[in-house]
Amino acid sequence: MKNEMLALILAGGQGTRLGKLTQNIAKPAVQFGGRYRIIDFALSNCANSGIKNVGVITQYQPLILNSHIGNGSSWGLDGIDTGATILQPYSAKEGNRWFLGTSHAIYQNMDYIDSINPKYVLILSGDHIYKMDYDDMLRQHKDKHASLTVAVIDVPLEEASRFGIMNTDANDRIVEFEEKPKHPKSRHASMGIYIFDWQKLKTMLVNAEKNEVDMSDFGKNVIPAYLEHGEPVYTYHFHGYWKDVGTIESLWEANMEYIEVDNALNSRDRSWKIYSKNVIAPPNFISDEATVNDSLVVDGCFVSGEIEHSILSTNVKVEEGAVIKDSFVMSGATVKAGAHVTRAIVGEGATIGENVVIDGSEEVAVVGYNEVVGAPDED
Amino acid sequence: MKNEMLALILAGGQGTRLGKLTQNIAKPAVQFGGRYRIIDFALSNCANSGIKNVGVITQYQPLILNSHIGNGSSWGLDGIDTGATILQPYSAKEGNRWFLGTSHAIYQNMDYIDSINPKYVLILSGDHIYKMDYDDMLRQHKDKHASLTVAVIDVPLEEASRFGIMNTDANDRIVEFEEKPKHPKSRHASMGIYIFDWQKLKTMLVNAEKNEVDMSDFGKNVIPAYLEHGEPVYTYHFHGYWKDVGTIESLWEANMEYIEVDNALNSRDRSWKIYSKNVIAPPNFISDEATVNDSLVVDGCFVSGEIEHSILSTNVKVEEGAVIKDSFVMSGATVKAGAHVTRAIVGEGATIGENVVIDGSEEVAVVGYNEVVGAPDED
Amino acid sequence: MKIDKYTAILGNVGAGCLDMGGLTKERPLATLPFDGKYRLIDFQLSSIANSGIRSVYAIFSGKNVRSVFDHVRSGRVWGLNTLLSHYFPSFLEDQEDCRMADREYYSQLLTYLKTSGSDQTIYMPFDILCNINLEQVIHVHNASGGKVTVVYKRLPKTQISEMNEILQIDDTDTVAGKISLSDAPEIAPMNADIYVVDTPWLIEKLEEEAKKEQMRKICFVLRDLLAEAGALAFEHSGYLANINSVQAYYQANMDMLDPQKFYALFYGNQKIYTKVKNEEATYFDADSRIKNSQFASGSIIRGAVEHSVVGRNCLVDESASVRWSVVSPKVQIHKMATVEYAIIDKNVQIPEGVTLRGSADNLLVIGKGQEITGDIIQ
Amino acid sequence: MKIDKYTAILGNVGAGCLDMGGLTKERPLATLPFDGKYRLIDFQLSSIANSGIRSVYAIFSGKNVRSVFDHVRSGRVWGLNTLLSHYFPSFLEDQEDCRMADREYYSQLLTYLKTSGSDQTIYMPFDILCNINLEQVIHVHNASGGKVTVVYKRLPKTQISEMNEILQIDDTDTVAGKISLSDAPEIAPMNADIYVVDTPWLIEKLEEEAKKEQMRKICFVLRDLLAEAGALAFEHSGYLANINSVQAYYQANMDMLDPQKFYALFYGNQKIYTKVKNEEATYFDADSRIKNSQFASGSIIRGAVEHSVVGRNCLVDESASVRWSVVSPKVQIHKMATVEYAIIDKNVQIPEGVTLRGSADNLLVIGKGQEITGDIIQ
Repeated sequence: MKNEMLALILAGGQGTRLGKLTQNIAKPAVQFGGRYRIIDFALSNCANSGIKNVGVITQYQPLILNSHIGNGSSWGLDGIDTGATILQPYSAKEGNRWFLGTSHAIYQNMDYIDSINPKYVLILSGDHIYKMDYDDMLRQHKDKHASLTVAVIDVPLEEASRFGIMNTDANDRIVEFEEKPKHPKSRHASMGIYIFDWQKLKTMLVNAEKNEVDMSDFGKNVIPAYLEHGEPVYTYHFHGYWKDVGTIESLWEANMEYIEVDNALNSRDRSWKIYSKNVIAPPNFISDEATVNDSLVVDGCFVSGEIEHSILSTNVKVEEGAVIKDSFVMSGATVKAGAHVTRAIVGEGATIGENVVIDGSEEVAVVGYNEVVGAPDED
Repeated sequence: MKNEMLALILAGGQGTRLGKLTQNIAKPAVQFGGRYRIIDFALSNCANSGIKNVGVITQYQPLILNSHIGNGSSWGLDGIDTGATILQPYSAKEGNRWFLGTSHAIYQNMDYIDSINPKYVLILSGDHIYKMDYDDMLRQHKDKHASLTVAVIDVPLEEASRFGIMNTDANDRIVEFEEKPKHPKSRHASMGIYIFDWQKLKTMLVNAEKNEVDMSDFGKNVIPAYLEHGEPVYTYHFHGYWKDVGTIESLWEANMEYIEVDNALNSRDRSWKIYSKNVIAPPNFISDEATVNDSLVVDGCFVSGEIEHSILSTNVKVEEGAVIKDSFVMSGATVKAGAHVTRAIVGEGATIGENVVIDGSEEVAVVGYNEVVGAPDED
Repeated sequence: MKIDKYTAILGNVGAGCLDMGGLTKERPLATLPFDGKYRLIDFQLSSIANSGIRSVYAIFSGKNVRSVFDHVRSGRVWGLNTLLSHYFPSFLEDQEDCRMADREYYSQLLTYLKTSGSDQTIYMPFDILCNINLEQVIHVHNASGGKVTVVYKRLPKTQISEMNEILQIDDTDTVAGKISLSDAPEIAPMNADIYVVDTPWLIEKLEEEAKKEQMRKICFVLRDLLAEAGALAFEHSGYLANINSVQAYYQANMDMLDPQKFYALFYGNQKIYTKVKNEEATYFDADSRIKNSQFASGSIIRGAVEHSVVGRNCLVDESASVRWSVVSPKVQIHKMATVEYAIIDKNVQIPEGVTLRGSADNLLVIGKGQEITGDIIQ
Repeated sequence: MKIDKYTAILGNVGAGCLDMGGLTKERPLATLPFDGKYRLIDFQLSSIANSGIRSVYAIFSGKNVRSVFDHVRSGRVWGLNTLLSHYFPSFLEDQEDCRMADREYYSQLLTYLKTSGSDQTIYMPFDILCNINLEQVIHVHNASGGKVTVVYKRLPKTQISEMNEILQIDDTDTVAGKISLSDAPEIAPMNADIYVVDTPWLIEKLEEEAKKEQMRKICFVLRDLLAEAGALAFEHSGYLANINSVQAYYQANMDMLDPQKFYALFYGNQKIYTKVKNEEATYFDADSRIKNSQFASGSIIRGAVEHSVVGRNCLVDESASVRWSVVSPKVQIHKMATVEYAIIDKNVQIPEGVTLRGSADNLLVIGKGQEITGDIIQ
């Protein structure tokens, strides 16, 4: 049972709905909560669930993601028979292996998966904020003798038509899957988290390729095919905080929800820590002139302004008289004297010039990475 | 001077001239000398030269290469501000970034290089067997105020027309470059090892891209352009063992030359060790029936046959009555009772059946990876 | 397997009480070289690593910091230095009586156990050489529902010393009591001093021991509890050697020249990890003559080697001969020298033409770095 | 920089001789917490790592194995556990006279230096807190052609103790001799006991010392050689604190609340590395009132904090107040408690409503894990 279950994180998405924030970096590498990048949640869940091998499948602007993940040591994934592996496109004898869909990405990386030789594969997406015990999901998968288990969370019925909805029998067996149904029959929304028996999935993908059947997407092709074949497919019910941060609005909202010590995610629970690549910085420095209230401040910050209900990530500088409210400021950003930032996401390394006003009252304002807003430094 | 010089190893080649040996793995990942893969020589030279960052550029079947290199810890490249990074194709906002030539591969990875921010880049190919101090080459590069230094080795004049030949003035400045000249004017053959000032190279590549000038290959485009522009381009003379192992014949030859304790490469010199990813195996076991002469045997081997002037890599099994002569046997191969192997390269995990004869007297014989030759096991 | 469920404790049973002929003068038994490239502790740490246990507390004598640190360092080789693992070496003063412990011993041990938050504790001694699948023992232990499970091995009485104990095991694989060595059958079920214990119960028992005037080391406490607790007895069917004398140490090395025993120890489905060394392949010269021997990397063999284990980076020069011997790493045996029935510890230079000879019953032991100036025949 | 050219040695100068008010009771000076998330040794190890030195020999007292191992482990954080680096902690018996060494001290030290094969040796003491660019010192040393270079710092005499020495430096930046503390000017060039020495010469001098009946520790040997060897004196222009008393330790922490000194220590072009911890951001409650203070990660601040340094994972609960104090990691200050002019060591619980108060001249020191049951006003 060396590597009973291999986790595969689909981190390939360009995430166009995050606009400027994913122009040069992959969506799972976008910062969150002051100390994290979004993918840290999936990676930490894996580590805490006792998963020993994680493949991160990516093809869009992987530089930051690669240097963030490294060999996985930040998540304790550098032990023996253990590892985090970045899987990117490559060329093979029969041609180039680009990834054309979620399950196609798995197909293209079959050699890697077989080299780990797992009994089960856990499919995750790298862009959700949640804490989940995948080992518990595996236990249920085994108990039910399922060949596929789909994690679901109950959503309000009025929102259900935005999700893939799983209709189940009394025994949690999925009898029907409807993608974004107009008239949803249940509230069980797919979280895009799957446990497959690897040999069965592999056979299906290989046969589909051979017979030129489109099997490139889990939701569109693979799950319907499993149901059609009468495979034992079950839901696994997740109860807890879960947030898709695929839009500017939802990313901002999730950050704001994160500030409170007793947030719904239970972020300070030390028995299920979220790990990240350590950034070296001295303690944060709150100067004589500052006021900081209802806010999170990370190491390396130097704060002389007024901070209210905001997150300052590593190495943020806020000068005297600057006011930051209801905002998420990413690492290395500088907010100059007298600037006012409200309801905004400020990208890594951005500079908000003196007395500049960023007002996101209507719609969350976004300042891009390394963007300089307002008059250049007059020093 | 944290990262004065970044090394970039071009490990992308499919190496078609190695036939079966590169069918599923990249050429730099082919085994050598019992304990190594070819790329270990370039990586170890980097480590011994005090280079702290190495980018390995690859796009062909990278699975084994990736798991071999990992985070570079096998070469001590896992310290602070230090690292080995695998660079593979990816997609960006403006399209997919495939590598179309040696210098084009550098151009496509400009973001990575800039993130290290080196003053110099050292370009290496991953398929040569040699020991070289790149720090000494850098010292000369600086002393001569060169913008490009090309390492050369003197070859016999009659062989010079197989190489890129550098014609120099008395001061080692290159005045002319001829690719495979019919009538070579000098014996200075390029080893495909370059030191560039990064900013100058970057500017040239960016401008060429902008002006749609073909600048995709170092030998064909970049060096001629440097000479044309009157840039200070110098040779650096290397004296020592250097072998391109791009063909079956040369790979076999280099292995045979490696056996002797006092070989030309000076492989047992402890002040310039060649490092590799450690494979765990107990000591080799030479049984009562075996004779082993003039041969290298690596950990994990179990030998009951007759071995003469050969290399047995990790975990090779040779049964009673088998005879191996003038051959290079890669790791995990099994040679069954009574088999005769002469002048051959036996691929990883291959099985030579009982009493099978592999005779490479005419032309070096090759057994592919995991290939089973002869009757299947009768146990 | 989930994190933090298991903690392992490593320590000595016999070491310190036993005569190891100077082999443990400058190192603990734990770092004694074995089979040319290993140390004894590699086997315990590998068994632990292979079973996924990531919390290890190892007890050493206070004077052995250097040797232990050199070899184990942070435990990286065994995956013990990751963010989610804990490896803690405890260096404690030796007591006059090797079975006894002091207050500090219990204070540190109990602190570690309590903060580990583990459900089960695995104890392994350095004296016992084996490659055991601990997951299997833990599985059986959990199925039994008992407080403690002990591993035993049926061994010939000649391989058992007074420091060991023989178990009396009933039909239900339960420990019923002990038998004295003299009363034991020729092949006796020896307690291997490998235990799986429920941690809360263990803490309770250790706290009781810690209150006593005379405190014993943990393994002696566990031995006493076996019958009382109705411990489950688990038979180890694989290779196992009891390193309780120079002769036993030699024999264990010689055992490795028997392919069956060699494969049993090294080629279970569990790997044995050791400190990484980058050595060239062993070179066998055109004139070398080898019979039934083992060689670790880096060595150059020009002479004759028979029925011997030769460590990393050794030289056996032209016309030299090595027979029935255990040669540790970095030993140089120069031309025409002869070594027979000997254990040569690390870094020994054997000059040209010199003869070192023991006998099967009276092995010659040459200490680490010992200077050899002429023949030694004993 | 090529491999193996440099070796670093770390050790104490004053520690063991100085009164640190119980702060060094259970740990060496090297692992004393600083500025909320560091230990003193982080600064020496980081300076070494940043200059590319990959061979470190660190000398600790034999009773401090645990504290050192816990923090430094294999030196991974400082890049000292790679294949090409060497980190070796030496744990030695304390001598009665803290300046003296024993035979073991010299035997281990000389063995390390000789096998290092280094050209130059850098010595750094744990007592001196600074972030120094050693590459620059080495560069100047090499240019001078001398045998030894010493780093000094001009400090007010009040910050210099009897354990330190004042250098007499001539116009050519050469050490001409020493001045007694009483004769020294108000701002005196204090020997920082940071040395760059040619290794072969150092080995020679240490071998001479090792032959003496009464052997001194390496830094005292070096001090004596400075004038004789015509040592080059290198002035450190950055921040430097001399940790020779409780007051000095407190002051160094308070210095960090002066942005200029803070930036000088932490934001040179050299990073300070410390053991990795995964802590959440500091949370400042809606009612928190902060003035000129620093906070490490993981803390929750609901009360008032002024002119203080607060370590990792602390709690300052509602209506509690902390002023002019140094609070080490894992301290919990409960509701309405007051802390003033105090150094609170790790893991202290301060109950609701309790007042702990020292004064600027008479700081209150609460030891690691000390139980607080009521007000302490001194």
